[in-house]
Amino acid sequence: MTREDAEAGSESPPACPAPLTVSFEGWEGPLDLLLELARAQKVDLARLSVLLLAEQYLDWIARARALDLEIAADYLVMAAWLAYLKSRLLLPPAERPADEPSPEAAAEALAWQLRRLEAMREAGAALMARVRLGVDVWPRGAPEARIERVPGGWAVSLADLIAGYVAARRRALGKRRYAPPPLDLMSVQDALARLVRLLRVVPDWAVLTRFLPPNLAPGLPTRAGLASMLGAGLELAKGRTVALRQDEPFGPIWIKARTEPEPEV
Amino acid sequence: MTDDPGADSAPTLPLPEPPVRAEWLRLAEALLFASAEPVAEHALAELLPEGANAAAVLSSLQRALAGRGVELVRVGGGWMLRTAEDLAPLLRKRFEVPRRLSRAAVETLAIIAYHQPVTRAEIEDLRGVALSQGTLETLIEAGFVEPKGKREIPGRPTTWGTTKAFLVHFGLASLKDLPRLDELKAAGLLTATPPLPISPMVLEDRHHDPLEEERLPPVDPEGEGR
Amino acid sequence: MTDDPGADSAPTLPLPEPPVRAEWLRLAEALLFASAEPVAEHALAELLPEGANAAAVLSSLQRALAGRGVELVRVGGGWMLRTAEDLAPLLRKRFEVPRRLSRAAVETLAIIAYHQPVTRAEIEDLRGVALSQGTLETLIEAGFVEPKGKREIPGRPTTWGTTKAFLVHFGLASLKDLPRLDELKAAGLLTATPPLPISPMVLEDRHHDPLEEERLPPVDPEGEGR
Repeated sequence: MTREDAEAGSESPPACPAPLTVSFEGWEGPLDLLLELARAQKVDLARLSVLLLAEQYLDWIARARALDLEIAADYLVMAAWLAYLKSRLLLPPAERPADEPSPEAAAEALAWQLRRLEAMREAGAALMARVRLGVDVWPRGAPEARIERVPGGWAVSLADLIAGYVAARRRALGKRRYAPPPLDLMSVQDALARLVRLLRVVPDWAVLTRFLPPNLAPGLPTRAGLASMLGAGLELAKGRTVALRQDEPFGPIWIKARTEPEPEV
Repeated sequence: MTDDPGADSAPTLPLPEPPVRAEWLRLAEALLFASAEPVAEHALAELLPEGANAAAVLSSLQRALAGRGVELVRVGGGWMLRTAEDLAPLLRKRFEVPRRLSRAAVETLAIIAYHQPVTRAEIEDLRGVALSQGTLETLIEAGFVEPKGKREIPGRPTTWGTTKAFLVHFGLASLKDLPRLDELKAAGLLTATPPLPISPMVLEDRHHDPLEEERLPPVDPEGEGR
Repeated sequence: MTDDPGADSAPTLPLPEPPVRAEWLRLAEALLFASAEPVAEHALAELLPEGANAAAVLSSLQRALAGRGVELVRVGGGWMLRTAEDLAPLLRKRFEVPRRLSRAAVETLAIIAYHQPVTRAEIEDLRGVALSQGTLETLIEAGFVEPKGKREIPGRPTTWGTTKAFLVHFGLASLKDLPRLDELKAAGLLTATPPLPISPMVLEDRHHDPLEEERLPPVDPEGEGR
């Protein structure tokens, strides 16, 4: 409620200052949000302005921050990367460091990822729009026999087996299924996976604690998360995929992905 | 026909009974085709437009199907389609009917595959319902499951595991090729561990929540038409 | 018809292909009718007398059923009878419709369908977000998705793909019939990895000296590769 429409009166519809309301409800991650913002540009995704998109995203994050919304780390990591990308894109080519790959290539890679996600979304919609069995058309309700021979003489597939396992365990777990996950302490393995995923979009040195998942309860869960993060960081440093540094005793620990060529196969 | 078509819909009008329209026949055919149970006349009538006579539609459909591969018969207070009597033996003779495992059996097999060696009590615990008589036996007969030894706890219950035939059937090189449990977990399963000791309440529960599939008689290829 | 009727059955005979006899149509109708799942052409061929062309019988039956309440369609690698599409509004009153899939589930299903076999990590990479609990589970339970094996990379993650039930549900003859498949392929949108890493790691690294020795030789256009 930062706008003048706060006092505009109750009968007039609230003026919407932006195409998107600031809320994290319903977004399936930063890419999802970016795609929605990209649509707001109302251009073919092939002609998307990534610079404009970066600005839209950063503006959106800024507004979310102003409203004191909790923002998940993934979103902030994306924001950091987009801010970096934006600064590179704004530099005239002549002033760019010579040894730096073009930010346009990175922008195109992002645009491509968005196109791919959009394509999958449209494909999903196209699938759901098909004439579907059990929804639009129905099969024989009282089949008399299975016609095809099944190897082994038993009509049961691995998919049946997995589905059976799922059904059995779901029933046994009963109502607890939708309970929030138990207060698990973050394992080094989890931390490792998270770090690897997030480091792909972090441009530069970042404090290790930024990679902790949001909503970690204070106390033991946070301390355990931090310890696992450090363990994961050390593990990655050992494998030379990241660099770690600490500027002073007890100071924050910084982490950064190292540039390594992809191994050739 | 025992019904008196048109008697209700137009008792006072001298007009002829409305003819059976092709559209109604189509609907009746589709409904009968997709229904798992015999369709009562009134069930068809509910879908037909006002004024259409369900009985007339059914007898018209019956006549239309005469001599075809499928026929319309009256069973147990309703109507159903089935393959023509003369073709049924041919169909059955040519194609052996693969046996199906009941859902309970599939679930039990899955539990054994993932948790082996596992005792009967543990299977019940993991499934959340009691194991009905015969489920384990079916799996043993099928050759999917075999005893693996005894658990060294009071009563020394038998533990069960999967056989080589199990691996062959599912095209697995080894049990390691089953999707891993942590991957299933990541798919949203096993998010909470159940209370492991079998509590009386868990056992009680099955009375309220019977598994229909444990009650269904096995598919009997000779049994239809009864 | 993509099939070549008669090519196998009578390659050398100059006689015209035998016409489709009413008896064969009956048999085909009964066979298809008895099954709730797609029937392969060869399954019908086994049942028909020597010299009868299963493909011709099937297409003849398909024509014969056009406009009826039940129609013959090609799905899941075989042929299957199902109710006519236009009757859906009426039949929905009688038959329960399954629950809608969530947006995440539809998106995940599409990714699995178009990118299979695909690992969980690859799905997450594509969507840019961790797969939430239950999404994959929902698809497994619906019978649309099944494990397809393991990817031979560290950790041997399970790969996922679609099932025959998926094809049947969506009325697809095969995976080649996925909507817009060719278009997406031509646009390069189905490649496993992006042509360029979005990763900014390639953009920076100014704090260290660039690690010359870690550069790949092929980067050098004058290199020994040519």
